[in-house]
Amino acid sequence: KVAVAANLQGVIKVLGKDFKQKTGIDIQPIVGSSGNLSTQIKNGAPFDLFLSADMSFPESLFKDGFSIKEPAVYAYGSLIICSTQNIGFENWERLLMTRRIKKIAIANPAIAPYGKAAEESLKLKGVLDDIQSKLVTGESISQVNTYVTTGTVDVGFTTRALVKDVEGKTTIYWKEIDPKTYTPIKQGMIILKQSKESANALKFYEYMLSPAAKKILKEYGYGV
Amino acid sequence: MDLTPIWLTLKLAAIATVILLIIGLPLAYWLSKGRSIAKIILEAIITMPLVLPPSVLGFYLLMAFSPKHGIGEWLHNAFDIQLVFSFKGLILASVIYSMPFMIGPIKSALQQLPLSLSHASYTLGKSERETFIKILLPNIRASVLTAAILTFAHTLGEFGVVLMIGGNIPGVTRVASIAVYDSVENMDYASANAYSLILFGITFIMMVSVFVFNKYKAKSPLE
Amino acid sequence: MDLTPIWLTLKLAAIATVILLIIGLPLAYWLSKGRSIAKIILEAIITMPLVLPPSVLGFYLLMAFSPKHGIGEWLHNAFDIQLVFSFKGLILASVIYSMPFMIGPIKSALQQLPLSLSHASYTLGKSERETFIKILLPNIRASVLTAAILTFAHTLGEFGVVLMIGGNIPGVTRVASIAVYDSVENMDYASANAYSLILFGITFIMMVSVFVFNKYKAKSPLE
Amino acid sequence: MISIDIEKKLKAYKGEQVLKIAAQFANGSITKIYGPSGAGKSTFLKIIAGLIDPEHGKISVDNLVWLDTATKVSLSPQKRKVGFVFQNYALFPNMTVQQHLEYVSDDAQWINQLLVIGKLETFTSHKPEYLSGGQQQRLAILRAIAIRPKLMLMDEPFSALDPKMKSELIPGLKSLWDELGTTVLIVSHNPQELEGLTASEMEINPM
Amino acid sequence: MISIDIEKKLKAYKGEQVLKIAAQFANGSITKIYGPSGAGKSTFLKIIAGLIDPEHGKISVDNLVWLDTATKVSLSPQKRKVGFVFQNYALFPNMTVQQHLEYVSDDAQWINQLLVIGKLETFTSHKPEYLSGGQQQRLAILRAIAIRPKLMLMDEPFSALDPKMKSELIPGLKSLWDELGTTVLIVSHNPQELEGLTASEMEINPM
Ligand SMILES: Nc1ncnc2c1ncn2[C@@H]1O[C@H](COP(=O)(O)OP(=O)(O)OP(=O)(O)O)[C@@H](O)[C@H]1O
Ligand SMILES: Nc1ncnc2c1ncn2[C@@H]1O[C@H](COP(=O)(O)OP(=O)(O)OP(=O)(O)O)[C@@H](O)[C@H]1O
Ligand SMILES: [Mg+2]
Ligand SMILES: [Mg+2]
Repeated sequence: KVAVAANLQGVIKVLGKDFKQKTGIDIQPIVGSSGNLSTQIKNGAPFDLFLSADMSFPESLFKDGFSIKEPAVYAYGSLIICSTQNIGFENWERLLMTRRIKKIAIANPAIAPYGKAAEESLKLKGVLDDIQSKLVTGESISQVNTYVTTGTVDVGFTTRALVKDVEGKTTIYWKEIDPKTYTPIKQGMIILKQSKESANALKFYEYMLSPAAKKILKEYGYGV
Repeated sequence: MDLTPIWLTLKLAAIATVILLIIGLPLAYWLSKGRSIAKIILEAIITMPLVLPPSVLGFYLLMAFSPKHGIGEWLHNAFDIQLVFSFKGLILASVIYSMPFMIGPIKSALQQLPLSLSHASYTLGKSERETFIKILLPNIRASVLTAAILTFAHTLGEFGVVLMIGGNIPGVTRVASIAVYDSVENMDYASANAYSLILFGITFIMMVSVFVFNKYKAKSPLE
Repeated sequence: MDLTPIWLTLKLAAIATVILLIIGLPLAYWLSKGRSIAKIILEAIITMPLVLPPSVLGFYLLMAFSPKHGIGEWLHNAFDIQLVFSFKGLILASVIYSMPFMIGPIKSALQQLPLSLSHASYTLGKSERETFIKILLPNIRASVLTAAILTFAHTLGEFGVVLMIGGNIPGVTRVASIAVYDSVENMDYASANAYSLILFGITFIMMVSVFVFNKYKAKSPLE
Repeated sequence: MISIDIEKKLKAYKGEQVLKIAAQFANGSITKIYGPSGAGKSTFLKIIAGLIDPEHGKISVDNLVWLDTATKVSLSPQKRKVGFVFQNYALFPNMTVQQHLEYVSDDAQWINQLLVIGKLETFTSHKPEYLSGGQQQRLAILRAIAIRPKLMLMDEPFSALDPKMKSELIPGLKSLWDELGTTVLIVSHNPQELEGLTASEMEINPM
Repeated sequence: MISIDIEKKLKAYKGEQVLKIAAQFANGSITKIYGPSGAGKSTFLKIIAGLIDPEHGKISVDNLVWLDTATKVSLSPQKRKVGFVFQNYALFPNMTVQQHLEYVSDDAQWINQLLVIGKLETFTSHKPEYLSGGQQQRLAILRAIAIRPKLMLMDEPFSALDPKMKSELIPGLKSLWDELGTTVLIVSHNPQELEGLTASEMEINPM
C-alpha cells in the first residue's frame, strides 16, 4: 500500500503499471493530501510507503521515528502559469497587473508547496502586493487546477503536471516559471517502519529512484 | 489568532438561516399539504444536495455560478452579480446545501397537526397565510427550532462547498471552517483547537439560551 | 467504472441509519420528556459534530480512535478492535456525525404530541416502552421518515470524516463520496458525474418509493 | 333566509349511506337538529360552513349563492364566515383564552362582554390544556360568536356543561343573537336542554 | 372497598382553589359524581388513576395501598390499571377501531362482544378521524372496559350519545360490570341520564 500525494494521482497509475511489468508486484495507491496522509500515518494507517508532495511531512515522520530510513527526494515539482485563454505569458508579471486579469488562483501558501513557490516568485518579481486583491487561494493544487480548467479564474499558478493531465481534454496555455525565482519544490518519499511488506516496499522505493521511473516522471512534467 | 473568519462564519450562518426560514417555511407548508408526484419529486430534489460530497456539490455550483457559462454568465452580464468568490455566492450555496434540514422537520411536523386547527381558523375568516403564521407555526415551534438549529450548525460547519466556490479570500469568503482546516493541514493543532472551541462555545451558548428562553416562554401561568 | 464504492456507501449508509434508529429513537424519547439542564447540554453535545468542518471532526475522531492513545488503544488491546482505517470505524464515525439529524426531528415531534395519548395507554396497563413503540412512534411516522431520510442521505454524502479516519482503502473504506472526490480532483469529470448520477438515482428511487409506500399505507378505507 | 338542498355520500365501512337534506331556515331563527349518532349531523354543519363539499347540492343565503355544484360555485369558508362550534372544540393549543378572542376581534370591550357571558373572566391567561372540559367548551362558543356571525352552527355545544351553567349561559347567548340577528342551528341530542330556546327542529336520519 | 382521602391545589388563574375529597365506594357499586364545571371532577378521576399526584392523601383499594403521600407510596397507572374513559376520549389516531381493542386484549370473542355492545361492528377498520363524535365516545368506553377493570372511571361518558343509543348501551355495560364485579365512578352533569343505573352519588364543589 502506497500513500500518494494527490498531485501524483495521474502519474502513479503509469508508474504502478511499469513497476508491475518489471517486478510482478502490484501496488495499491491510496491517494490523499500530504497533510492528511501523514496525520493518518501517525495514527496507525497501514501504509508501506509514503510519496509526499513536499519534504517537510516525510521529514517530520522520520523525526518522530516512523521510519528507520531518511526520506529521499524522488522528483522536483515545476511551477507554471497557465490559462484557458491565449493571452501570452512573455511578460506575465506585467500582465497580471492589467485590468484584463481579474482573478488569479494560487494554492494556499500556508499549506501547499506550489502555493509557497508561487508566492515567492510573485514577491521576487515585486508584484505580490499589487495583485493581492485578485488572489484566490485553492486548498490544494488540484483545486487551483479546477479553477483554471473551468475558466473560473483568468490565470493560475500550478504544477507542470497539469499539462499532461488535461492533454486531449482541455486546451490550456502555459509557461514555465523560472525555477530560480522559488525554492525548489522537493518531493520526498519515505519507507514506513510499520510496513508489513517491507521487502516489496523497498523494491518500489528503489524503483522510484531508477531511471525508468524518472523517465515517466519527467514525461509528466517533474524535474528529476 | 485572527477572529475575522469567526465573524464571517456567524454572519453567513445567520443570514442563511434567516433566508431559509423565509423561503423554507412556506415551501414546507406547501409540501405538507396533500401528496402529489410533483411534490415528492421536488422534495427529492431538495434533499439531493445532501447526497453529494460537499466538494463535488461545490464543483457543480462552481460550474453553475461561473461567469463563463449559463446562469452565472447571465447574472454577470445582466446584473453584474458575481457569485463565485463572493460572499453572496456563499450565501446562495449555503441555502441550497442546508435546505433539506430546514424543510424536512417542519414539513413532517405540519403533516402531523390535526386538520381541525386550520378548519377552525378558516371559519373565523382567517386566510391560509394568517392561519399558517398564527396557528400552525406556533404549534410546531419545537420543530421549527430544531430545523433552525440544524441549519445554523450545519452552515457553520460547512466547508467543502464554501471552499470550492468561495476561494478562501480573507475577510470575504475565508470562513472559520476553512481556517480550522488550514490549521489542521498545517499541523497547527493549537489554532485548530482554539477555532473549534470558539465555534463550539458560540453554538453551545446559543442553543442553551434558546432552550432556556423557550422553556421560560412555554411556561404556563399554571406551572 | 468501479461499482464497489457505491455498494460500500449504500452499506455504510444503511447500517448507520439502522443503528441511529435503534439508539436515536429511545434517546430522542428521553430528551423529549421534560427539560433539564442535563438534557439541554446533552442535546447541545449531540449537535456539536455538525458545527465542525467534517475534515476537522475527522481529525478529532482519528485522534480518539487511534490505537496509539486513549479509547482506541484500549479497544485495540482489550478487544483487538481497530477503528481507524476500518469499516467499523466508518460506521461509528457516521453514527456520531449524523446523529443530530436523527434525534432533532424526532424529539421535537414527540414534544408536540398531546400528553393524553400516553396517559390513555398507561391506564390500559401498557409500559412506557410499549406505549412509545405502538402509540407515540406511529403518530409521528412522518417525522421518523424525515429523520431517516436526512440521516441516510447525509451519510451517503459524508466525506471529510470518512476520508480522514477511513483512509480511502479500496473495498474497505473507499466509499462513493471519496471516489467522486477523487474523480473531480483528477479532473475526470465523466466518472464524477457518473458516480453522482448513480447516488442521485438510488436516493431518488428510494425516496419516491418510501413516499409512495407511505401514501398507500396511510390510505384509510374511507378515502 | 337560508335555503339548503344537498346530497353527500357518507363513506361508512360496509355499504354506503347517503346524507340527503333539503331545508330552509328563516333569518334569526334558532333550530335544533337531532338524530341518531352517525347520521351525518356534524357532516351537515361542515357542508354549510364550506369545510366539506357535497356531491350535489345548492346552498344560498339571502339570495347569495354559497354553493352550487351545478355551476361549480363554492365560496371558501373564509367568505362564508359562519360561527362554528366544533364538536371536539378545535381550540388552538398555543393560545390563551384571551388570545383566542383577540385572534378574531380587536374590540376589547366586546371581548370582556363575552368573557363575562362565558364565565371565563378569571381564566384569560389559561391555555386549553389547562382548562376543564366545560371551560373549553365555553371558550369554543365564545370564539365562534366573537366574529358576530350572521349564521351560527353549533355541534353539541352544551354537552360538557352542568344544568346550572347551561341555564345561565343560554340567556346570555340568546340576547347576543337577537342583537346580531343571527340565525342559529344547534345539533343536540339532549331533548330537554334547548327547551324554550328553539322554536323549530329538524331530524336527520340515515338513509 | 375503595377508600379515598385526598387534597390537591387546583391552580386557577386568580387565587387558588383546593380540591379536598374523602369518600368510600363499595365494591361493585356504581356512583354518579357531579358538580359545577371546573370543580375538579376530572382531576379527581385522574388522581385515582395515578395520572396526577395530589399534595396530600391516601388511596387504598381492598387493603392494597395505591397512594400514600405520607409514606411516599404511589403505584404507577399501569399497576392500578383502571378503566378510564377520558372526557376528550384520548383515542389513538394511528389505530382503527379493531386495533384499539386488540391493543388491550387478544381475546377475539371478547372484542366482538364489545363491538356489538357499542354498535361499532361495521366500523372496525375506521380510524378515529373518520368516526362521528358518538362513535368515538363509544370506542373510548369499549377500550376502557376491554381490560376487564376492577375499577372503572368515566368522565362524561355519554355526553355525545342520543337518548336511544344511551338507553341501549347502558344495559349492556351494566351486565358486563356485574359479571366482572367492577366498581364504577361516573362523572355526569346530566341529571336524568343515569337514572336507574346509579344507587349512590357524590357532589364535588369548589372550595
Ligand atoms: N372525514 C370523513 N370522511 C368520510 N366519512 C366520515 C368522515 N367523518 C365521519 N364520517 C362518517 O360519516 C358518518 C356521519 O358522521 P357525522 O360525524 O356527521 O355523524 P353525526 O351525526 O355528527 O354523529 P354524532 O352524533 O355521533 O356526532 C359516520 O358514519 C362517520 O363514520
Ligand atoms: N393540568 C392542570 N394543571 C392545573 N390545573 C388544571 C389543570 N387542568 C385543569 N386545571 C384547572 O383545575 C380546575 C378543575 O379542572 P377539572 O378539569 O378537574 O374540572 P371538572 O370538574 O372536570 O370540570 P368540567 O365539568 O368542566 O369538565 C379548573 O379550574 C382548571 O382550570
Ligand atoms: Mg357529530
Ligand atoms: Mg372535566
